[in-house]
Amino acid sequence: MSVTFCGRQLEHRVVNGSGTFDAIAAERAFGPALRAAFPFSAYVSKTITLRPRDGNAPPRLWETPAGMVNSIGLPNKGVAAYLAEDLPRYAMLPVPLITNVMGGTGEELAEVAAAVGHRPEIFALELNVSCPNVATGLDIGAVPSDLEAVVRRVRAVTAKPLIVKLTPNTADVTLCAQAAEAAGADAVSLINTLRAVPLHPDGRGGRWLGSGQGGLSGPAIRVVALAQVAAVAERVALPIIGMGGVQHGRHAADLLSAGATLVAVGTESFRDPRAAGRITEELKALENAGRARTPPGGQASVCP
Amino acid sequence: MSVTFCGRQLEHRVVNGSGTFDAIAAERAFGPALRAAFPFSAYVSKTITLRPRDGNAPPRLWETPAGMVNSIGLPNKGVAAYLAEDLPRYAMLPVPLITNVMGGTGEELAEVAAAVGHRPEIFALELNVSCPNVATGLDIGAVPSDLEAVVRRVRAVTAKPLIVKLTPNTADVTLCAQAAEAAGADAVSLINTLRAVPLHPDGRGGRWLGSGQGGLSGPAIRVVALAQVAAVAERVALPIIGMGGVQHGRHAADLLSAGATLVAVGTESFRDPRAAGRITEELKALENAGRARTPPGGQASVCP
Amino acid sequence: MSAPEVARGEDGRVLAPFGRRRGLVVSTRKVGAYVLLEVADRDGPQADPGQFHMLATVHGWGGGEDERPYLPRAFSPMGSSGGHLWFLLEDVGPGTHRLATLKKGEALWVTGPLGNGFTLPDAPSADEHPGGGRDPAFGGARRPILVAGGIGLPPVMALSGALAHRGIEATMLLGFRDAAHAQVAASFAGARLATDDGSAGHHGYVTALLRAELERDPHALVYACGPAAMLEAVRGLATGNGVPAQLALESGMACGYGACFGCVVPLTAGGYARVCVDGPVMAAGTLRSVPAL
Amino acid sequence: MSAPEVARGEDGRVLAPFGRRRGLVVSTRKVGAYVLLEVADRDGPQADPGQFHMLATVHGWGGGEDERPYLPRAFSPMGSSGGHLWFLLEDVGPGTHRLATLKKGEALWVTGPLGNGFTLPDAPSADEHPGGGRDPAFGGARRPILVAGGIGLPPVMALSGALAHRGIEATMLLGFRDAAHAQVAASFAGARLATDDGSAGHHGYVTALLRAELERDPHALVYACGPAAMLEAVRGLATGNGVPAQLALESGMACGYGACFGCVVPLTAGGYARVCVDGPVMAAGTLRSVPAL
Ligand SMILES: Cc1cc2nc3c(=O)[nH]c(=O)nc-3n(C[C@H](O)[C@H](O)[C@H](O)COP(=O)(O)OP(=O)(O)OC[C@H]3O[C@@H](n4cnc5c(N)ncnc54)[C@H](O)[C@@H]3O)c2cc1C
Ligand SMILES: Cc1cc2nc3c(=O)[nH]c(=O)nc-3n(C[C@H](O)[C@H](O)[C@H](O)COP(=O)(O)OP(=O)(O)OC[C@H]3O[C@@H](n4cnc5c(N)ncnc54)[C@H](O)[C@@H]3O)c2cc1C
Ligand SMILES: Cc1cc2nc3c(=O)[nH]c(=O)nc-3n(C[C@H](O)[C@H](O)[C@H](O)COP(=O)(O)O)c2cc1C
Ligand SMILES: Cc1cc2nc3c(=O)[nH]c(=O)nc-3n(C[C@H](O)[C@H](O)[C@H](O)COP(=O)(O)O)c2cc1C
Ligand code: FES
Ligand code: FES
Repeated sequence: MSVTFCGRQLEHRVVNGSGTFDAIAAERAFGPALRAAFPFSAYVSKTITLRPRDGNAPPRLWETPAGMVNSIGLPNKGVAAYLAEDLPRYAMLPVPLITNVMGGTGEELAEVAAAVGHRPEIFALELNVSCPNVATGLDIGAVPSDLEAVVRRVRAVTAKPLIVKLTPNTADVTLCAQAAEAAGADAVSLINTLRAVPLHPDGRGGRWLGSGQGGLSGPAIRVVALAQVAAVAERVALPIIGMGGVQHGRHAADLLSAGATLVAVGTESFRDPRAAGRITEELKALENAGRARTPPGGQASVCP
Repeated sequence: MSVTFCGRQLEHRVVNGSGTFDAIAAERAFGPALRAAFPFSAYVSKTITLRPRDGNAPPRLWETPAGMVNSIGLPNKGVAAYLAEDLPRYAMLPVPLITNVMGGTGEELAEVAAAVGHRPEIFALELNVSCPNVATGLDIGAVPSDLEAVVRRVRAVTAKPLIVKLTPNTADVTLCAQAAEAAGADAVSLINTLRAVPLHPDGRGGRWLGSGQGGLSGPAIRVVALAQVAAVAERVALPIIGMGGVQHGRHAADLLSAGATLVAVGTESFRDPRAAGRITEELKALENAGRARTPPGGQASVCP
Repeated sequence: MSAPEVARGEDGRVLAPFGRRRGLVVSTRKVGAYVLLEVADRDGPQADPGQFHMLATVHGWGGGEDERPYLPRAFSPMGSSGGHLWFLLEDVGPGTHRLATLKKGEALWVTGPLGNGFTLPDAPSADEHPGGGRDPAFGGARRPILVAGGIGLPPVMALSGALAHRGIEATMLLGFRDAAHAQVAASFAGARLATDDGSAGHHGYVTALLRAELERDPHALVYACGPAAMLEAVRGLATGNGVPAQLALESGMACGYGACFGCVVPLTAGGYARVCVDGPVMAAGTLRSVPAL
Repeated sequence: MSAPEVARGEDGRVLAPFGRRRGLVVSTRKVGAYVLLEVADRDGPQADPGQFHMLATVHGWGGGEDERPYLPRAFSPMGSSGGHLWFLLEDVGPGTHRLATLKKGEALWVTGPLGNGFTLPDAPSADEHPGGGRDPAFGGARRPILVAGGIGLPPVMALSGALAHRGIEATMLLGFRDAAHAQVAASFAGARLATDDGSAGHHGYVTALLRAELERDPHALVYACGPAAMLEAVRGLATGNGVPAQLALESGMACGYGACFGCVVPLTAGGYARVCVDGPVMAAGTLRSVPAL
């Protein structure tokens, strides 16, 4: 059941969505059991930026029918502290590390990418150009030409596999995927959260989230994820990390059928920290029973 | 609780979403009780086109967590039969009629609009430029300049209030709303369904819907609707018909707080044909209890 | 059979109250492979055989690991009297499962009766019904053959009661997967049985019984409900033999009253009809085919 | 008080098994305005006082008219022994309502124990805990004052048990809305009671009792759990009097184990801490304020 992704052999097809699993915090809660049963075949760390960020004012969470809205706002310690403090710990995880980075400008992004881009502990970079919580992240990713320019800048500073995490909040995601491909990306990942605004339950019309707006994730967006993954798979040859509302092996199998090479589990991990482990087992059972059409591993990979 | 919308006094703020309530069929099922307790303050008829359409091949429905995906494909008898057969019946409804029209090209759309645009039985036109089931509908609505051109053409052929139903499948819905405003629209309505692709439950990777893809509606998209309605309300002065996942008076009140003048009920009517009546009662109760911040009726109206 | 005070629409169908209403579970019982659900529905009118109701539980509809069901589900009562409805359920997915595990006293949402039912052979208004699917051939002295396959039984059961009530003799042909599913047919003394596995009655499909019947009596008329493949075979037999047939169709539905245009079947004349308002009972001749669900 | 074989992390907290596990409802009982839920959790380690579990029912979590709850909910056990956990619940929304109406034998998902609990006054490792919120001042011979407001009682109850077990005398101050809510405090013989409406004990807030206690004995230390406004008052009193205080916070949570960054509170030092991993017990001094939920 192993798979080749961007030149690297991974044990199975299930990774985590960036920002939905903090392996360091999880180790504080679960101890060595976490590493012993690490549920992801590669670990994607939470988005880091050039300078530290506190993140958004609370409340940051809203529960919605079959999903949730978050407005976390990319809190992180900045790239320097990431390299000094977190990287050594992530390097001890039993799986390859994918570092997710973002910047308010192409320049900033290239700077972050350059700083992490030569570290041997890191397998690949994922560019977050689609976070709906930060105005800059949103805008870059939604306009194909802007996206292409940004990806070119990052491509120039690192030889590592480059995954572009596309924004779902766009008219035609395939144009963005093509822009990423044209600029030299090695893979794309999607979908990020859908722009969403919950109001305060007190009925006075105010917004619930501290930052005003957030992003919708979870089962509610599963069919939207399938639509976008399928559309991108039809238009670009790059391998795809598909995500959005995956709760069961069946959902992972569907994303793979739609053209993904890997699947990421996000929100479901909040309901069960070991969810991705269960999903991987369910997916293997479906594959063994011939009830999953998984694409041949790595075939679509055009990585270095 | 009455409200002025585009110059017309409506009894309350709740209408139906186009294509989610067939008043003629409902009368076959429920008889005179339907008109006696007609739950909408204006009736929006299903999208009609110049020529008759059969609609998409079945299956046309998919149930998803807290929502549904439809791929109906705008079946309709064409504008001529609409005028001859349906209009007389709609004219007997106890509320004003809004006729929803669409066309594959601006020319076609203008032709349909011209054909219905002088009929006294019709209060207003709604332009569907956002239906994800028909390639043409999608494309026009997602590109502000295309949208503006189309709205201008329709504006030229009718003096009736013109409501533009925006597509949610776009990077920045406010640009589309502004385009509609610039072209002379009198109101906008949103959101239409989100592009979605369910796969067949047999696990062989095929698509479930006859047409391959459809649109997601229901509670799952409620916070997305709120985000888009709030964003549009901040940028354009036009009155807004807000919709997406409304199930309770509280949800209607939220859309009104976010800036809508009217609220439309769609999918919830499938679960209960009289849902909109209940929602209207709940909304009134909230207003009476001071637990709903409804905008002053018609204030934002710039209609003829 | 219908109480006289039932309101009917222009096309003759029993009208539904506008809006869903609360029903209460009076009893549930396993009958072989099926579940028999009795619902108190005081305010509902009595349905014609072949009409259906949209059902959903008030609590626990949706949710859990998969968040389905969300939409109501269609069911044809197999009988009704004195404000009670009897449904026969086959547990095939989340909606039927939830309904099949209801407990006495639990509440459910009921909308209906909906759709047009079977046109009875002697119904004086048979020729007048414009409600798609009615067949003017249904007025003569033809002998009705009732064919049910599996969970297609309920409307056929309701029809057989209505025919008996009018003193019309009919032939009943019932097909099931196996004896466990056939158990529900025990109450039909005169019915002829077929099972796919031969564990009860004729070994084979019920359509084999129908073929033999039609050979014996080409001047029959057919009423049928069952899986799509069975109905398609019935349609073929009826069309081939020039015998009128009324088929009670199934279809995935969202609304049940013509609002969503989701439940369509292709017509011989081209285009589609909505199973919920133009059916679920449709004349075999109007259908291009009975599509698999 | 914790069984010796419990695994602890580097920062001293009791570790949770990785992944949610199934618990079974052993009993439920109304206690005044609250519900007492007993859960068999055979595989779970015993929690430290102040730690919490994420709970969700296996069936019927989500769904119905509003499709919530979807995420699990946080609860601090008020006691645990022999593989059983006792939770005290206040029905304030869809999640607590579902849990409060569980029946004996129903299954629920349990993840935990999570977070860091209270640092006991004599805990030898008190100074070593790097897990945010621990306060080195908690090592001396200060007299513990335990303050609970309403549903803040469970962790305080667990703490009082642990203190008694170690022979440490403590003052208990309990505040409730009214007598119906205070009923649960009947088992605390030595506790002093306040109710907002004066229907039992002191008429007023429990923080008035605390103010008086701190005036009598400035060399105390405070443990508190309760509504945000109460904790904010406790924080003010403790900071003002130079008395160390450990506050068990509430926060809206999605995951409970540091994954989502959703449960944050603002820190005096700037930035935010996650209540679920850096709390829920935090030193009053580290908090800029206790934010209303
Ligand atoms: C007029 C009429 C009368 C009926 N009378 C009866 C009756 O008396 N007794 C009875 O037991 N049944 C009856 N049925 C059938 C009954 O309505 C269905 O069995 C029921 O709707 C199934 O729902 P479910 O949730 O249990 O299963 P579902 O999971 O909804 O499965 C039903 C079928 O839907 C498809 N499906 C699977 N997943 C999805 C999805 N996410 N979205 C959409 N489709 C999906 C699959 O093909 C599956 O086989 C009747 C149907 C009609 C139309
Ligand atoms: C560490 C810890 C320990 C706890 N221990 C206990 C305990 O022992 N006993 C106990 O009874 N409780 C305890 N709680 C509180 C308990 O977790 C909450 O009462 C529970 O989560 C409420 O869930 P609900 O679904 O019942 O209510 P909700 O509806 O979730 O209401 C809770 C609050 O959330 C907000 N809210 C409303 N709608 C939404 C929405 N859609 N999305 C997000 N927020 C919304 C509102 O402000 C509301 O007041 C504890 C909490 C924590 C953090
Ligand atoms: C609480 C939360 C935080 C997230 N943080 C990030 C992030 O830091 N960077 C990023 O690229 N995506 C982030 N995401 C998006 C997820 O990685 C994922 O794309 C999305 O949640 C859809 O998957 P899901 O439905 O399985 O959660 C976050 C999502 C959630 C719910
Ligand atoms: C079955 C179905 C058919 C629809 N048909 C149309 C249509 O013909 N024209 C149109 O403008 N919108 C159509 N819509 C979109 C709805 O009017 C509405 O914008 C959308 O469903 C969101 O609202 P809801 O979540 O309350 O359903 C349709 C939606 C559904 C579910
Ligand atoms: S089920 Fe909605 S139109 Fe038939
Ligand atoms: S609840 Fe998720 S980080 Fe605390």
